[in-house]
Amino acid sequence: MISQGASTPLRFIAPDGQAERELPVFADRAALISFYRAMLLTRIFDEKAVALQRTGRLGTFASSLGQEAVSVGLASAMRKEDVLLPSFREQGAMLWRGVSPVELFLYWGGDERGSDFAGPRGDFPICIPVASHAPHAAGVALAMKLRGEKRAAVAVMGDGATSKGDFYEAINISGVWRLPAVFVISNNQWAISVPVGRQTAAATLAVKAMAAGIRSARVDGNDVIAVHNAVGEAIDRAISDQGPTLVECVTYRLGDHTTVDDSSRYRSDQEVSENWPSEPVARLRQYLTAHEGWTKSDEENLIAECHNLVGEAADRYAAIDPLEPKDMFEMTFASLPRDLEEQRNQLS
Amino acid sequence: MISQGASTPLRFIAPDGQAERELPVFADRAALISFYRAMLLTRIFDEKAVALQRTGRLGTFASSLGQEAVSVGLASAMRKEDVLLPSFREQGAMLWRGVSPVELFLYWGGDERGSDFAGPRGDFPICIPVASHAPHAAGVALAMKLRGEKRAAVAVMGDGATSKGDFYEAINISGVWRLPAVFVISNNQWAISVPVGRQTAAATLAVKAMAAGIRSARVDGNDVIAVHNAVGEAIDRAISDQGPTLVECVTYRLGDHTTVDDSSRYRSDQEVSENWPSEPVARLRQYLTAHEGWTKSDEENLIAECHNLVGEAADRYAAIDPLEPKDMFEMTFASLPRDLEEQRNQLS
Amino acid sequence: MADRMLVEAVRMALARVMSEDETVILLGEDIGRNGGVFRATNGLLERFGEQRVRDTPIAEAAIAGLAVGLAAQGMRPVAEIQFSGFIYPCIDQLTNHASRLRTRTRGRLTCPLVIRSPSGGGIHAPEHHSESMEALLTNVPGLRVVFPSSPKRAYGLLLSAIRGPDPVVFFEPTRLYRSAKEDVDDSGEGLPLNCCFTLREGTDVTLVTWGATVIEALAAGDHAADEGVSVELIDVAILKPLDFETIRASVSKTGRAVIVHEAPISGGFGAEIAARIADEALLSLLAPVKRVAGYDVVMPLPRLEQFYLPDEPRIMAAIRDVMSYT
Amino acid sequence: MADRMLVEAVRMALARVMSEDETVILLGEDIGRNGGVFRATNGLLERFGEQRVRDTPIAEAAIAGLAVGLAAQGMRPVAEIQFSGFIYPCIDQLTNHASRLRTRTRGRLTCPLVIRSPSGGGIHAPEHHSESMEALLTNVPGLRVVFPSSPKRAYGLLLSAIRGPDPVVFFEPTRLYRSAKEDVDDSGEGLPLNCCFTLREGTDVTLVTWGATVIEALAAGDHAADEGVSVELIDVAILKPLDFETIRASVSKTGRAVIVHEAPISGGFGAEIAARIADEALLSLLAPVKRVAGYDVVMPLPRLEQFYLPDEPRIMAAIRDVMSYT
Ligand SMILES: Cc1ncc(C[n+]2csc(CCOP(=O)(O)OP(=O)(O)O)c2C)c(N)n1
Ligand SMILES: Cc1ncc(C[n+]2csc(CCOP(=O)(O)OP(=O)(O)O)c2C)c(N)n1
Ligand SMILES: [Mg+2]
Ligand SMILES: [Mg+2]
Repeated sequence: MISQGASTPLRFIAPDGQAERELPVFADRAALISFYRAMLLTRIFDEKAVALQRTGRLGTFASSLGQEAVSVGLASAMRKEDVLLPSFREQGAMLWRGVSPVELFLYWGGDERGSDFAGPRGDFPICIPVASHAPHAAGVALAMKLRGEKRAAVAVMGDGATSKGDFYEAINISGVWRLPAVFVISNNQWAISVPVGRQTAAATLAVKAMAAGIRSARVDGNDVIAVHNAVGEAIDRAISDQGPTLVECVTYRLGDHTTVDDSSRYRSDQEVSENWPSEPVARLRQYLTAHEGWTKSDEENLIAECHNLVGEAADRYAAIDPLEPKDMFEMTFASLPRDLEEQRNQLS
Repeated sequence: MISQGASTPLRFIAPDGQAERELPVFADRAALISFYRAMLLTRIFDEKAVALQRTGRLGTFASSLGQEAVSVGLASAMRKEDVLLPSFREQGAMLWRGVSPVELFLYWGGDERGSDFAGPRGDFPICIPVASHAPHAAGVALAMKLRGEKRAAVAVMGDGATSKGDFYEAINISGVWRLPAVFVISNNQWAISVPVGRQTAAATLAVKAMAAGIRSARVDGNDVIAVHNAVGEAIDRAISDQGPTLVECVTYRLGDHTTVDDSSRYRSDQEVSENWPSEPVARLRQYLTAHEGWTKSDEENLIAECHNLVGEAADRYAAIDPLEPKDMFEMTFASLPRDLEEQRNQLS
Repeated sequence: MADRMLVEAVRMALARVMSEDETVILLGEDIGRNGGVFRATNGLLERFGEQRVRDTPIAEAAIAGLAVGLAAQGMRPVAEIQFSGFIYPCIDQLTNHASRLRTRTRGRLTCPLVIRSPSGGGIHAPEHHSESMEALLTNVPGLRVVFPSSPKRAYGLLLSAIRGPDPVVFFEPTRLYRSAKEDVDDSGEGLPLNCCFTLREGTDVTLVTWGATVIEALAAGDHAADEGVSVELIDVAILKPLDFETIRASVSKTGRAVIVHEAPISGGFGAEIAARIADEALLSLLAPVKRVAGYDVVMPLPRLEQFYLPDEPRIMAAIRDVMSYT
Repeated sequence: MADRMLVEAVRMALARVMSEDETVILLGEDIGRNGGVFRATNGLLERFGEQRVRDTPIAEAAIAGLAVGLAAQGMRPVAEIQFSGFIYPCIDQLTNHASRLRTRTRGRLTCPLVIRSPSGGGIHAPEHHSESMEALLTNVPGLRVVFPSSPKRAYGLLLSAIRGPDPVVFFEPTRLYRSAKEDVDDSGEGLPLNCCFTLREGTDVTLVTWGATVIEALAAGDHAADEGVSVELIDVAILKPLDFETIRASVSKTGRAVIVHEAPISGGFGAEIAARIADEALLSLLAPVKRVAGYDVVMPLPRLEQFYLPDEPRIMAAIRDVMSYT
């Protein structure tokens, strides 16, 4: 199923919800519903986060509207023991992995405890400096390989990240050392105001794998099944010592870059409207309705459940007091050097 | 003649000096003899520099033994108005461009005036930090393009340099901006002690161009005609707004990495011996002898001429006094800030 | 003339040099149609075209390297790094190339480039967007480091930085972009890159600072006056090369110095100023030299950043402290 | 026990921790078969295998980033950067990640990595191979910066750096690699990372330095003794976090301080020490605090480097200068 940098992204379900080819075996009713639930939860979480930001209760936030299938597809293909290295738009993947919405709110609300999630303790925190986590993934994968573990590191980043030296150094090293790493590109067509066609002249982002001599796949990133499938195969290869894979997921950022961005400055409403019909949540809903007996009341129940879950999390988040100012000193080193102790005492 | 990342390097003259295909039109007798002279001069310069280092009259030096065809091939394909951005092993190219052997000795002898060459005033000085000049080439090329000039920037670097983010960022930007830049890789198979197969899993270095969506060529770097031809075509494309090219020249470093290196620590004598028969100088001599009436006395005269030239340069170099210590202050800024003036006065 | 925000003053200066000198080229992420994430380049694409206002791919090392190549070719590149937390990949190019191209070639090639970057906290930005890292550049010979704190100074210093012959790192205090306002006359006059600015004359304490903390220092100056303490306030503005003369003269007069900056205290640039005082003005000192700065901790996320940032009360405490020596 | 060169002491420490802790992994360019360009890792590939002694591609940013990933996974990576002039691409990873992984995750993930790099001039090396740039890292919270000056201290401090829980940048004075020799007992005992070393006790002047200039400072100490001046010599060795206590105590006793380092003076780490003295030991000072350091110029190529490097006569001049105050 992995096509070496092919230019037509592979997909199973078309934008209208019709299956275009036989679904992989993992895609049974339960799995698809769990994907659907996770995508919907992500969307509702994003809406809530944007609303909280608008009313001054959260900091700058990067919604993943339209990209939920990438996040959920890749996370659902991972095993517990794998390690996720997310960018700043992967709440869908983090929620799937067990990070709680409260923790995500804390992070975006400006509290370090948001990255001390109770969930996947070995996962990396959100990476803000673009592509700088790509070499971490190689390092994590190297640790796994050295210990002879059957685990993989999965890093996710945007199309813009593929212009950065870090991305390239990381895939190149991963290739030559055959590391169990998977590099997922969530190609949402834009890096803030710069369209992917102005990031690179490369035919696709998947072909960049050739520079590192590694395998690649290119999939429709709005088809959660295609994403899950490609990342799952990449992980299988990784853990059987067949080396790293670059997975390009072609999707579209339907919202602004973040809550401080105004995308109408640089792209037309028309372009955005044209991309709505391909969005991943409705696509899977249509499929479920047509083939898995998903009903209106199933839908309503799920929406209500997600709203409740997110709403409760927002309430719990609102009730959490900030850390004590003094806490900013505690974690600088494993133990507090004398100088810092003095500085901490000044703070009081 | 440019093959997109083909894996058999293109060549015109085989190691035994026989033409394998019709030579390009530029390869007339005069041109071939000028290439030959330049390669021989480079070799004799390198020998002298190593000898001076061994006797404490020069600092660490990087010989280009075996790689002369890359340097001479690329430089001879450039026009005066183009800009060369050399790595630390391109004395052959620099000499061709008009840098004097005295200036090269000064540089490697530890004197900044060696980079203030009278010759190609717009060329860059030698770049030591691997691949860090690749983005400079993009910048130079951008300046040319913005001014509407028909000029190209030609950067040369080693196989090891292709692992570095700078290399990749530079080719990617050059690609998307269609800059008149040529990136020449002198793939001498080794980066100090690391063979190219441990730098990357890429099939060739030329295929790395695909990551940037740019053209590439792969040539036998021990065939000066093939190098000249590929770089010449790349420059033609560059100046006719057809964008950048990556030219991989497959060669072999016959000597140590530098005068402080001992390559017997990491590679076998046998490997080196096996590569001697492909070396570029004898190859062209054999061709000239067989097809252009190159005689023993032509050869002897040329050797003597080169020895004289290099010997005289070494003498002139030896007679040059170091800069005054105070001169270290002069060029820090365009004019000396007060603080630095005070520091300069302390030095006396 | 209308009051201008600091970010507008930056834009005015950019527009000014671009219209007088065609070799000025802007590079950066989202500086084109988007006008920069802080709108410092707003409208410049429309005015000067996409050849001269260039959105780059996300590649900070290459942005700095492109600027070196352009500058060596006689252009005057002005690159924006979106936030100073992303400037680190430029350091290799700045130290190994930009700062020394002139020295290396004995003046054959020069490197008149400017890297602009917003710097500092206080705007509740996400992680990695609030750091102050000027001290990572002030030990690099051959670089100029400028850090204005008002619209007028930003305008005049940026003009000189771009027109000048040397590489300059130009930090802009993020939290003053919109809050600092001043009448700025678009006169095209640059301010010299070798003089500190004395914002307030006084006789008891010399208060030395730069960037956004100038605002807190001004407030402390007023507050101190209410307490009968006369503060002389110096906005260093040009950290490198440093005009220590102005500081020395002031400390010789006041006998007391308090240095304020937002970056972590240890190894911050305040140390350089204190060290110069301890050498060259020691004999006039009446009190220990105090630094009020960020703590030696990672810049906290927004919920705690206010406790990290040096504020007026901390500055006042230092002023009172040095005043307790007579 | 035989006399060991500093570079051998480094190797002994590496071999020691590698044999006691399998999670220790070496990364770097040419550290395998070639044993490192200075032979610091000579024989370690043969002894510990190529899984644990890994030649990397030429990619310094990724080397640092790999180390972060390894460390977060509980490994103990020790990376060699071939010369400190090539460490700049690591700064992004060091500042944005290594130094703050613990803070960012409130201790969930930690980053026990060591970046080793030879530093400084005096070996007539090519361009970009002789710089001293410790000050580019000493303002970064959460990093430890270590810079030993003798085989024993290199051995003991490197053991502690690798065994410790925090990220450490470990500079090795290039020109002492082979010239500094000492009996080093391979005892496996680390030296604490929170104490300066007092190499010579004295009463008149406190001489503070680190790295290769310790040698010149020792000579100056002897020379001064001949002139009847009693020097207390402190090898800082651990720049960050700084053990200022030892320096303060000494200056309180002597009343005079001379700080020596090889990096350019402005914004160098010597400024931090002078600043601390000017704050916390001012009242005991009898003389201005002097710094003897590199000039604020690009490190010259070998023909002039000797004139750049702080030498014993320059240190003596500063000692005589501070002794002229009584
Ligand atoms: C190194 C670096 N440079 C700049 C930024 C500012 N910035 C944040 S997101 C972004 C665009 C990223 O685009 P892409 O990689 O496509 O991810 P997307 O935002 O589309 O998910 C930029 C430039 C950053 N975070 N890191
Ligand atoms: C950024 C950087 N890292 C390390 C070095 C040290 N170094 C000098 S040459 C070299 C190997 C370069 O290999 P390659 O690019 O193949 O060029 P070659 O020496 O074979 O011509 C290394 C690692 C350097 N100069 N720059
Ligand atoms: Mg994107
Ligand atoms: Mg090579």
